[in-house]
Amino acid sequence: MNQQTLDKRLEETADRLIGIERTQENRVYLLCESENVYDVCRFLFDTLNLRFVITTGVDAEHCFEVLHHFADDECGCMVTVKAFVRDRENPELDSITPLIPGAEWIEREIHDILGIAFTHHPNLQRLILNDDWPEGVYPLRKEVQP
Amino acid sequence: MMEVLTNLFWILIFPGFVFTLAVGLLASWLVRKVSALVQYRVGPPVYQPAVDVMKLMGKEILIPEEAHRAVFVAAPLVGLSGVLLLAAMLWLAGAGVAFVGDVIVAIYLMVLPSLALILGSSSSGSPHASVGAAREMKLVMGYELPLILAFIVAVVKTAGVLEPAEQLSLVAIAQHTPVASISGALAFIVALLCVQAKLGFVPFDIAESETEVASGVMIEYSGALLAVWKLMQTLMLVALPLFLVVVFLGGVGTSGWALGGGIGKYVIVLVLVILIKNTNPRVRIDQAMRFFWCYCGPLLVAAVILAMLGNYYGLTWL
Amino acid sequence: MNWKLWSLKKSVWVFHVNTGACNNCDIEIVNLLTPKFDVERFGIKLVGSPRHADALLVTGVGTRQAALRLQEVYRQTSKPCVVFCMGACACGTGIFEGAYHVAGPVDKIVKEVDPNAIVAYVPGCPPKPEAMISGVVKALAAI
Amino acid sequence: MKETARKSVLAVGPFHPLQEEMEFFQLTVDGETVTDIDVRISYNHRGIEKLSETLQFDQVPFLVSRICGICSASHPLAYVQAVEEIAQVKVPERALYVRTIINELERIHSHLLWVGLAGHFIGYDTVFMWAWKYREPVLDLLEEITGNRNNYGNVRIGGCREDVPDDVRPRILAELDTIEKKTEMLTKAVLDDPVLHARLKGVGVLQKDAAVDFAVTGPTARGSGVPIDVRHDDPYAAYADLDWKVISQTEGDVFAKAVVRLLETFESIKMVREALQKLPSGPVAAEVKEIPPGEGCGHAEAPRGETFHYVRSDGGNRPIRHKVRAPSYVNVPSFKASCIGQHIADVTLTLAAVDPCYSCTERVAVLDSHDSVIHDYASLLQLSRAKTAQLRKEIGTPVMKLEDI
Repeated sequence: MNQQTLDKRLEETADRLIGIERTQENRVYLLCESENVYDVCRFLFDTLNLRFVITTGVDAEHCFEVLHHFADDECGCMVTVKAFVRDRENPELDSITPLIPGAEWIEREIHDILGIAFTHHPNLQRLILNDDWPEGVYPLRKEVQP
Repeated sequence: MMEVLTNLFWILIFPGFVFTLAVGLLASWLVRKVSALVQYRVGPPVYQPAVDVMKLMGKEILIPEEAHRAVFVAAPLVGLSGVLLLAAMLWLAGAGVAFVGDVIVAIYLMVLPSLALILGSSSSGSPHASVGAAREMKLVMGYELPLILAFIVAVVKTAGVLEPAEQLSLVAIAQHTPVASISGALAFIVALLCVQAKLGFVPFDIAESETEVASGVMIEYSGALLAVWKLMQTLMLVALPLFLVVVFLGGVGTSGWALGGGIGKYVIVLVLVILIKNTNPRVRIDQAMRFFWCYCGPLLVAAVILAMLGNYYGLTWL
Repeated sequence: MNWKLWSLKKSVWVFHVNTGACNNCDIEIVNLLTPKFDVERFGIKLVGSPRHADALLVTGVGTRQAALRLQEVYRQTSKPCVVFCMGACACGTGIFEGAYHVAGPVDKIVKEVDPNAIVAYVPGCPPKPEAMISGVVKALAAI
Repeated sequence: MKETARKSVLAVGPFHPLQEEMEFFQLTVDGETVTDIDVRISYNHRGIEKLSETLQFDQVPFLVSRICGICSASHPLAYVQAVEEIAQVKVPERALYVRTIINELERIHSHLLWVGLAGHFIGYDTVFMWAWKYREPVLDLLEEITGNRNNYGNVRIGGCREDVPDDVRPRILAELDTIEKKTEMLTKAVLDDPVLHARLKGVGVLQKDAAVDFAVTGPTARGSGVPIDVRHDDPYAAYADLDWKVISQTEGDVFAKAVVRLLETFESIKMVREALQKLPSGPVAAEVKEIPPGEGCGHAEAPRGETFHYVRSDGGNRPIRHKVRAPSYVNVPSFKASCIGQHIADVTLTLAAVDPCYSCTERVAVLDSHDSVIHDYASLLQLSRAKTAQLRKEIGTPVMKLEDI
């Protein structure tokens, strides 16, 4: 699937997105609300069968952003689904681990360091922080100094 | 009074503790050096085993709380005394001083170190040591039967030639070389493998505290107690091959040629042990058991029958 | 110099502890065993349990999770023993200075347990195998 | 921490003396087969992502090359490519070639390290000693080019710090020939040794769809019939104009992964030779004034798989977010698919097949159903080696004579 067909297929998800950005010929960003992240990811993973790379959690002062990165290995294009989690008090997002087992660890890590709760995640225990790390302190949030 | 002094001297200094220890340290250095050379490495200097033991003497002894103190401390000493007695007896046998039935005593003394190892590690309370102790027990059960069978073959072989009174004395057996017959040779090979297991060398070092892996029987020992264990192992490195030499290869004389021949035989047995150590990967515990019971057992029973037939018909080569 | 020290210098039994390293130093330590650098000729041997060890080769920055285990291992080694901080991370948290999950350099962690522990430092990221050997030799000479 | 053998067995004992890193695998077993695997990491968590927010853009490559000791060339390269994407920097030709040479040399010594390690796990200690012996010249070469055996710190935004000096070139070519000869012998020994075939074939199989589900990359994926390779799919540095091919197998067992790694080493040697010949002249770095606000993803093919870096900048001189993903982060969880149902004697080998930064496979404890330790790392290692010994007896040993390796 070369770049053009990929772009055409990505247009199909336009109705569930806020917008599509493109910083470079083979770097596409799909911006969407946190409700329909799961459907967009399922479309990318199951129908277009892109490879799941990783998820990045970002604390962008006014809201949290969760970026699911996918890669299309035929044309070397990186497609990132950028979800905005507006609610800062108890941020929530549906987990994609039931869809992609590989995402289990990274979602647990983001829960540890950013405090974003992933709903229907198989086992959302602590992964990366040590056993006696105080509950409720999320090191990657802006207000926490290193 | 002089009698007591000379005996003390015999046991503690000349052929006894100090001399055997020196030979043992030299032998263990040889083992380490050859293994290193096989891997293109330079290997330790000559005095290395001696310095290891000296250093351990100077170290602090840590005894875990859950360990039973008395047993924990006593076990290595028991093991050491066992091997010490065995070594002394063998040298004396070489020098003609012996008592009837000392082969049986020797076999008992040989089991003492392994029992001490099991006792010590299971009393130390660490889950790893108890896993190691369990494996050592299985190993002991594995090689005891073939070892005793091998000695029965030797005794039977020499019985034909000796009067009943002397049949079980080491000195008498030392005069003859049972290995010169088929059954004797078979018994010797199996006894050699049992000694390999008793010394805790690869391929049977399953329970031994490997330098490279964490669990092992001696995991909880430190300082002087660990030094005693190491002493025991170096002494065993002398006593066991010497035992094989005395029983199978016609013993060590005290003068001129006989002494030279005896030392030569000891070195040959040592080289055999090193060779086996360096050419085989480690064997699993149940495989070792199967090897000892299913292969060595019947083989030796056949050897015993052969030896008896040989005596009955007077064919010494059988 | 009594015989105890002399023998300690001639036969150093080493136990390796990794408290959160990028395992560059760990691989350099393993390189010491390979034919090119072979430390067995100095009597240095790798042993399987802290009980048998005279020296602790500590690599890594001492993350909070690993710090407790390091203290436990130090308590279990039979004294007298030397703690070798291998690599910049162990000497002073190296490039990971100020990270939230780091419990401080190795010598601070060990000194909490035993203030007068003997600590030797081998800087370098990763320290060359030759540097490690000369570090061990110098430390032993200084005891 | 003398927790007895109840739930989590963390007796201080299994600090494996040779090596250990801070991943603790807890396998529950019934009888001889593994039923479940649980991993406890975080011993090695050093908070790199938070730290890199406190460093300036061109300080981060030094931090990032200390993530994993043996792939310390691909992390900085992936990061630098992400930032160059934001700043739209045109990297000079020669710098691309120098980056390729260093990355491929690192792949050679990392794969040799793995071959030695795999030999160690199944009891071929001589292979372990020799593989690591023939790895030393590659480290010396890298030391000559970049000044350090690993952690090269040679990559910076816009190009490279040091150039490959011309007088080193002939030595590199000569050294490559000896390495190629020795690797050929190692490959011959590994590929046509019947005991190794029996020992590695059909062990720790990772099916193709499991490989896709767990999003594994690198030789772990290529060994399971998923021919993905960042150098070929999204060519960076000078990989586009070097001719080489992606090696992949379909069986997905440990043997396939060993074959992929060994043949890849030859491809890397070929690439370094070609890159040295085609090395264009010219500057090695381009000047970069400042980084505009924006975000960029950079990825590179490390010896173990794809390293991925995401950088976001707000125009200042520090990244406001820097996400790092090492290949083992996705390769290690795939044990759930490849380890369960395996015989415990093959566990250490299956863990090693993913080649997680060398030492993660050391921290293993096997619990039986009521959680008492029946095997720790030591006995697992023995089980694995004993199985080789047993196979060796059955098939007879093709004695690897000293001189032919």
